[in-house]
Amino acid sequence: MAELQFREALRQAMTEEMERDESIFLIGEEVAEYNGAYKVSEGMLEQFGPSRIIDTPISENGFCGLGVGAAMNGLRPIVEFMTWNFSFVGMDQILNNAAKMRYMSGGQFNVPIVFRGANGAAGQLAATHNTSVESIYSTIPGLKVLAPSNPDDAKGLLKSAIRDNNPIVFLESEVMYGMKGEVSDDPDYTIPIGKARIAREGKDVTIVSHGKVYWSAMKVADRLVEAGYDPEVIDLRTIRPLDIDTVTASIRKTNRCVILDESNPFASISSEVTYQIQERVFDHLDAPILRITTKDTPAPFARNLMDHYMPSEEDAYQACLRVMYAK
Amino acid sequence: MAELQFREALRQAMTEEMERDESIFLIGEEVAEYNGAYKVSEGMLEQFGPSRIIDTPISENGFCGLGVGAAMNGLRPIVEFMTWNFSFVGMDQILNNAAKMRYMSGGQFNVPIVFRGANGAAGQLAATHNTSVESIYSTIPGLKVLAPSNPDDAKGLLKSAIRDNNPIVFLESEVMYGMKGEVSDDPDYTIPIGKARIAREGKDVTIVSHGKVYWSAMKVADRLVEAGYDPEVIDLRTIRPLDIDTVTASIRKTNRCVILDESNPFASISSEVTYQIQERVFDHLDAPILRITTKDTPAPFARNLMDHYMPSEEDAYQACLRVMYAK
Amino acid sequence: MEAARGSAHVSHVSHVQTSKISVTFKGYSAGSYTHTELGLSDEKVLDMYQNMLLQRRFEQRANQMYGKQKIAGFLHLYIGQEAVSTGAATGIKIGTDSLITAYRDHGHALALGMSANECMAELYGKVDGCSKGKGGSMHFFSKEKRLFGGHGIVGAHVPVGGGIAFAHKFKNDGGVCLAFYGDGAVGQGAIHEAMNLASLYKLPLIFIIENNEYAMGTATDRAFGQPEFTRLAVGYDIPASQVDGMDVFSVCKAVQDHAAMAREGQPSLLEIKTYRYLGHSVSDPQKYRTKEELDGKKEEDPIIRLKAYILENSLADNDALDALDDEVKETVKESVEFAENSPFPDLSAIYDDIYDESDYPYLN
Amino acid sequence: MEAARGSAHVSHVSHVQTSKISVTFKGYSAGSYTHTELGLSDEKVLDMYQNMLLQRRFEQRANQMYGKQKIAGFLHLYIGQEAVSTGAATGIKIGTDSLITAYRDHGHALALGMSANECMAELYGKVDGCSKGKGGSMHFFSKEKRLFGGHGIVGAHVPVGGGIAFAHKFKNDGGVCLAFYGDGAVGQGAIHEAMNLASLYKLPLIFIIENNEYAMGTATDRAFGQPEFTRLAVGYDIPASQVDGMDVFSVCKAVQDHAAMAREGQPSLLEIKTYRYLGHSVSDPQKYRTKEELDGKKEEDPIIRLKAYILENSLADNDALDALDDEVKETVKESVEFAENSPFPDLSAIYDDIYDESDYPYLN
Ligand SMILES: Cc1ncc(C[n+]2csc(CCOP(=O)(O)OP(=O)(O)O)c2C)c(N)n1
Ligand SMILES: Cc1ncc(C[n+]2csc(CCOP(=O)(O)OP(=O)(O)O)c2C)c(N)n1
Ligand SMILES: [Mg+2]
Ligand SMILES: [Mg+2]
Repeated sequence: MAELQFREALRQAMTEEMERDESIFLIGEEVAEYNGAYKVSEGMLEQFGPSRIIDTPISENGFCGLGVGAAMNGLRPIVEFMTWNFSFVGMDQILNNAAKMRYMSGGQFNVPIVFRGANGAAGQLAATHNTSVESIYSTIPGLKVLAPSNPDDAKGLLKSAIRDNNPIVFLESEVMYGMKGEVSDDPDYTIPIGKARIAREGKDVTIVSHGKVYWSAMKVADRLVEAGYDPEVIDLRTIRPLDIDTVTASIRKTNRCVILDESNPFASISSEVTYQIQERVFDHLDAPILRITTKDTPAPFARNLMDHYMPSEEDAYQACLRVMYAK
Repeated sequence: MAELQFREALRQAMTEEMERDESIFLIGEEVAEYNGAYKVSEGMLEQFGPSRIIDTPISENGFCGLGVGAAMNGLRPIVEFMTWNFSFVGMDQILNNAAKMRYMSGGQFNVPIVFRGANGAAGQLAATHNTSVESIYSTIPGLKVLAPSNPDDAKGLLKSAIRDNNPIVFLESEVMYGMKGEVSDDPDYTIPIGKARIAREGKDVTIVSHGKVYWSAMKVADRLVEAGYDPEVIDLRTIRPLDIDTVTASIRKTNRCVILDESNPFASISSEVTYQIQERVFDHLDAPILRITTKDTPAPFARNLMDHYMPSEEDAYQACLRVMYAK
Repeated sequence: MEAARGSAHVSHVSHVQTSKISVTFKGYSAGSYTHTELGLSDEKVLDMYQNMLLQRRFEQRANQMYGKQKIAGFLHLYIGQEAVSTGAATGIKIGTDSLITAYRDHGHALALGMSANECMAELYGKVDGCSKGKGGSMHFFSKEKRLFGGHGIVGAHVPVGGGIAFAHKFKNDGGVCLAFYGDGAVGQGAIHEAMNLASLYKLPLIFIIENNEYAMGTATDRAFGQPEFTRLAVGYDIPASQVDGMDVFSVCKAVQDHAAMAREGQPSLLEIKTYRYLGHSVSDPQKYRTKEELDGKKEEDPIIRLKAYILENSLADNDALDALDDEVKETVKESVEFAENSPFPDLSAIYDDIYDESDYPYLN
Repeated sequence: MEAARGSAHVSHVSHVQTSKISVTFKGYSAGSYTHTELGLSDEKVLDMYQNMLLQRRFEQRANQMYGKQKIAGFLHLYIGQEAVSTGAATGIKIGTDSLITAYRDHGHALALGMSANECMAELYGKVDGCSKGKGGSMHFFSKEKRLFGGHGIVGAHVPVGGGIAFAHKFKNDGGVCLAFYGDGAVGQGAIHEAMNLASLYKLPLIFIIENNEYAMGTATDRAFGQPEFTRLAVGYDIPASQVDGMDVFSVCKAVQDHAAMAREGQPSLLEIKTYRYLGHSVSDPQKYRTKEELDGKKEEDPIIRLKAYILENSLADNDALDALDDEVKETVKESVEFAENSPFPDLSAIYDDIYDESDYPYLN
C-alpha cells in the first residue's frame, strides 16, 4: 500500500497494464506531450513513446471511432476525454458502435475499450461543462459504467476495466484528481465490476451514492452518527451492471433509503435505483425513497448559484431524518 | 373533426402554423423534393416553396446547429430527423446548444425550435435503428419532451410545440404514421404541454404509458376489463415536464401502478415515474410499481427475437394481475 | 508545404498578396486496362465475372424473397455497383487486409468470399447467418474475411475504418483497410475528422466513396456546394483519384495502386463513379430520376461489360459463361433453401453476444 | 465546375487520365493598408487603438482579479489577439451584422462595444453581468450588439453561426454573420458540415479561423496532417484568404472584402494568423513553447504596431495617446468597482431564464 493521488492511482493502473500487455494504448487530447490536461498521464509518453501515448486533434467523434476500430482489430484502447462533457460530439460512436458492435456481429467482434475522463461538476464552468453523464450512458445495454470514489477503487476498477473485453465508460472527476488515499500495489489488484462497496455499516437508513458525491454521503453519515443514528453507506462503484443485491440487502435491514446522485434528477441513477429497490423489497420499505441531486436546471456560473446547484448535504441530512420519521 | 392519418395530422399542424407565421420553416433530410422519408411533409414544398421547406445533406450536427442559430436570430425552425436514431450524431447541438442557450445568455436568446421525427422501434431494423430516445433527452433541463400517441394529440401537441418559445423534442413513430383517427380542425387547436390524458377511467390499477406503447396499454386494459377488473390508463403525452399530479391522483384511487415504456429499462421514463410516484404517494401504494419495457439488450434483427424484445402485452397483463394480488 | 506523391501533385507559389496551389487528380477511366496489365490470370477474370453475377443474382433473389415477406426490415440492394466490390476485393489481400462499409453491404460480403448461404440466412434472420441473425441486411460481418461490417449510421463507420487501419499499423501486420461509403455520407463531419486523423497519423487507409449519384432521393449536387469529392482531399494533403466504377478493371487497378500507397503509410481517397439500378431500399418510388437516365446507365452495365471483354479476348466462350451462370443460379437457389431450413435463434439468444461473458446480470 | 470569384480562383483542366485544379488564395499581409484606403477616419483609428488597449487592460485586470480569487472557473485570455476582434468589428455593421465565437470571447465583446462594466461583472458572476452571471467568462452574450455568444464546446457554435446567417438571408435583412473559431476547432466535424451547408445554401457567413498556433498545448502541425487551413475551402468551392492578424488594418480590410462577398450570398473562409501571449487558460504551464518564440511574437504586438502607425502618420501625439490610455485604465478600474458592487444573483434565480415562461414545474 502506498499513498497516492487519485490521478496517480489511475496512472499506475494504466502503466501496469500497459507494461503487461502491448496491445494497450492511450489516446486523447493532450495526453502525451502535455502530460494530460489534468496530469493523469504524466510521464507516460516518456515511458511508452508516441506510438502508444497518442495526442489527438479535437475530434472526439473521430478518435472514439478510431478507438472502436482499433479494438475490433485486436488492440485495447484507452480513450481519454478531457472531460465527459466533450463526449457528446462523439457519443454516437459510444452508444451505437462501441455498445452494439458485438451484438450486431453475432459475437464475432469484441470491443475491449475504455472511455475515461472527468465527469460531473467542477465548479464555476457553467452549463456545458458540468454535466454528469451517467444517466445517459448507463441506459445503453452493451456498455458498462464505472464510477470510483477513491484512489484505491480507481486503480482496482480501472485495471478491471482495461482487462475487460467489453466497452467501458469510466467516470472520474476533476475535483477528485488530487485526492489522496492508500492504494494497493499488487500488480494484479483488480476490483470486480458490478460489486458495490458497503462503506459504512449501519442499521437505521441506507445512503446510496457513487463517485464524488460519495464523500457528501459520508459527511451526512457522520452528522447522523453525531445525532445518534446508525446509517449505512453504500458506494455503488459500478453503475451498470448495478449491484442491486447489496442495496436491497441493506434496505432489508434499514427499511429506508436516501440516494445522493450528482446528476440532474430526471431519469437518473437515483430514479433507477429507486425503481429496482421498490420492485424487489417493497414490503421492507418503511418510507419513500428520497433523492438529493443537482437542481433540475442547467449549471449556472455565479458562485452562489453553483453552490446552490450542487446536491446539498443539508438536504440529504434532512432527507435521512425524514425517512427515519425523526422529524 | 376529420379522420386523418397521424402523418396528415402532423402535416396539418405544420401547414396551419406556417400559414399563420412566416418565420417558421421545415428543414431535414428528404423533407422537400422527396416529400419526406415517411411522407409527413408531402406537398409542403409545393405549398411553401424551397425557402421554407428545405432539404439537407446528411449532416445532423450541422443542420441541428443551423436550426439553433436560426432560432436565436428570430426564426422558428422545425427540424425533422428521418428517425431519432440519427439524432445522436447531432445531439450535442440539442443538449448543449438548444437546451442551455437561453440560460447561459441570461435569458437574452430564446431558442424556439422543434426537433421532430420517428422514435422507438420499427421492426427488424436491428440495433442502431430502434432506439427510444426519451430517457436520454428528458434528463436534460432546458428541453421539453413530447410523445403523442394518436393523430389528434399529434396535431394539438405539435401546434403547441411550434408556438412554444422553448426547444422541444417531439417524438413520433414510423409504425404509427399510417394510423387514423379523428382530428380537430380548429386552426387554433392546441393541447397544453405538460398535461397527461386519462384515456380510460378505472379504479383497480393505473397503467401509465406514452407514445406507441399506449396502444398496448389499452389492449391490456381491455383484457383486464374482460377479466372483470377496472383499470385506469394514463397517456402521459408530455414527458418533460411530467404531469405527475394526474398520475398520483390516479394512484390515490387505484393504489397500484404498472408502467409501459418502450425504452431500454435502465434510467428510463419508467424509472423516473416510479421515483416520483413513491416519493409523493408512498402511503397510497399497495404494491410495488412494475414496469414492462423492451428487453435490457440492443435490438436484435431476427423476427422472433425482435418480437421478444418489445414490451410484452402478456407480461404487462400479468404485471397488472400481480400488483392487484390477483394471482 | 510541397507535396508530390502518389496520384496527387500540389505545388505552391507565394507572391506578396496571393498564393496559388495546383493539384492533380488521377483518373481511372473505363476501358483503360487489360487484365494482364493488372496481373490477373484468365481464370481470375472468370472468377470475377462469376462473383459479380453471384452478387446480382443473389440480390435479385433476395428482392423476390422480400416480396414474399420471407425477409423484412430494410433491404438496400447493390445491383449495378458490382464492379466496385469485386474490383476492390481483387485489388487487395483478402484475409490480411480489412474492409468496412455502410448498410449496402451484400456485394462487399460476397466479393470477399463470404458464402451465399450465410448471407441469405442473415437476411432471413436465422442462426446460420453471418451475424447469427442479429444484424440483418445492414450488418453483415465476417471476422474470417475481415469484413468489419455493414453499418447503418451514415458516415459513422468511417472513423472505425481509421481505427482498423490504425491497428494494422500498430501491429505492423502489413494490412490496409478499405473504408467504403456513399456520396451522401460525405456530408457527415465524422468523415472529415477521419480524413484528418488518417493524414496526421499516416494510416494505411483508403477512403472509398461509392458515388452512385444519389443519397436516397437527393442528387449529389443538391447536397453539396461543391460535388467534386476528390477536391476534399486537398484539405488533408492526401492523394485522390477518380474511378469509373462500371469497369471492374479500373476499380481493381485504382485499388491496387492506392493499396500500395497505403502499405507505405499514405492514406488516400478514391471516388468511384457508379450507379444503383434499384431504389434506395425496397420501398422507394424513385421519382427523383427518369427512366431514361436509368436505362442509359444500364447500358454501361458492369457485368455486360466484363462479359464482352471476356468474349473479345477469348477468355471463355458463351457456353462456358452460361455454365458459370448456371452454377451461380444453383448457388443462390441453395442459399434460399439453406436460409429457409436454418432455424430462428432461440429466444434466449436475445441475451447472448452482448457482453463477452455469460454471467452479466440483465434487468427484467 | 469552374469558379473564379472573390479571392479564390479555381480552374479545371481535364485530360484522359488526370485532371488538375489550381486555386489562388488572397493574402492580407501586415503593413499593406492605410486607414484612408479602408475608409476609416483619423478619429476612428484612435477609437480602434483605444478599443484594443481596453481589451488588453481589461484582461490584465481580470487576470489579476483571478489571482485574488475574485473570479473563478476558466479564464481564457485574448491578449495578443486584439487586432483580430477590433479589425473585424471595424469591418462590419454593428447592430446589423452578427458575431459568434468560442470561449475566448472578451475581446470580441469589447470590440462590439459592450461595456467593460457588464463584462467584468459577468466574470464575477454578478447580476449586472452581460449574461446575468449565468454564463461567466466563456459565455458573453449581447442581443443588442448581436453577440451570439461565447461558446465552450469546441467547434459546436460554428453550425449555429450558419443558422444565424441563414436567418439573415431568410429575413433578407442585409446582415452577415462572422463565425470565429480557433485552429484547434478545425478538427471538429461540425465545421466541415457547416462549411458544406454554407456553400450549398449560399449563406452570408464568414468562417474566421483565429490561428494562434496552438490548441492548448498542441501546435497546429501536431493536430493536422495539412495545416494550411485555407486549403480546406477548396473542398467547398468557397473563397479563402490568409490574413496577418497582428495588423488591425489587414484584418479590417479582409473582413470588409469578405463581408461584401457575404452580402452577395458568397460564404468564405478567413484564416487569421495571430498569437496568444498568455497560457491557454490561467493554469497553463506553457511548456509547449519557448520564451524566445513568445518574445519574438511580442515584437509584432498589434497595439504597438498601431501606435507606431498613429505616430508616424501624425494622427495623434504621444500625449494624446497617453490620455487615451489613462481613460482606458479608468474605465477598467471602474468596471472592477462596478463588478464588486454588483450583487450576486438571488438564489431563486437558479430557476430563471431556463424556459421562456414562469410556471414551468421543476423537480426538487
Ligand atoms: C446519420 C444518419 N442519418 C440519416 C440516415 C438515413 N439514411 C440511410 S441511408 C441514407 C442515404 C445515404 O446515401 P449514400 O451515402 O449516398 O449511400 P447509398 O444509399 O447511395 O449507397 C440516409 C439519409 C442514417 N442512416 N444515418
Ligand atoms: C468538443 C471539445 N473538446 C475539447 C474541449 C477542451 N478544450 C477547450 S479549449 C481547447 C483548445 C482549443 O484550441 P483552439 O480552437 O485553437 O482555440 P484557442 O484556445 O487557441 O483560442 C480544448 C481542447 C472542448 N471545450 N470541447
Ligand atoms: Mg449514394
Ligand atoms: Mg488556437
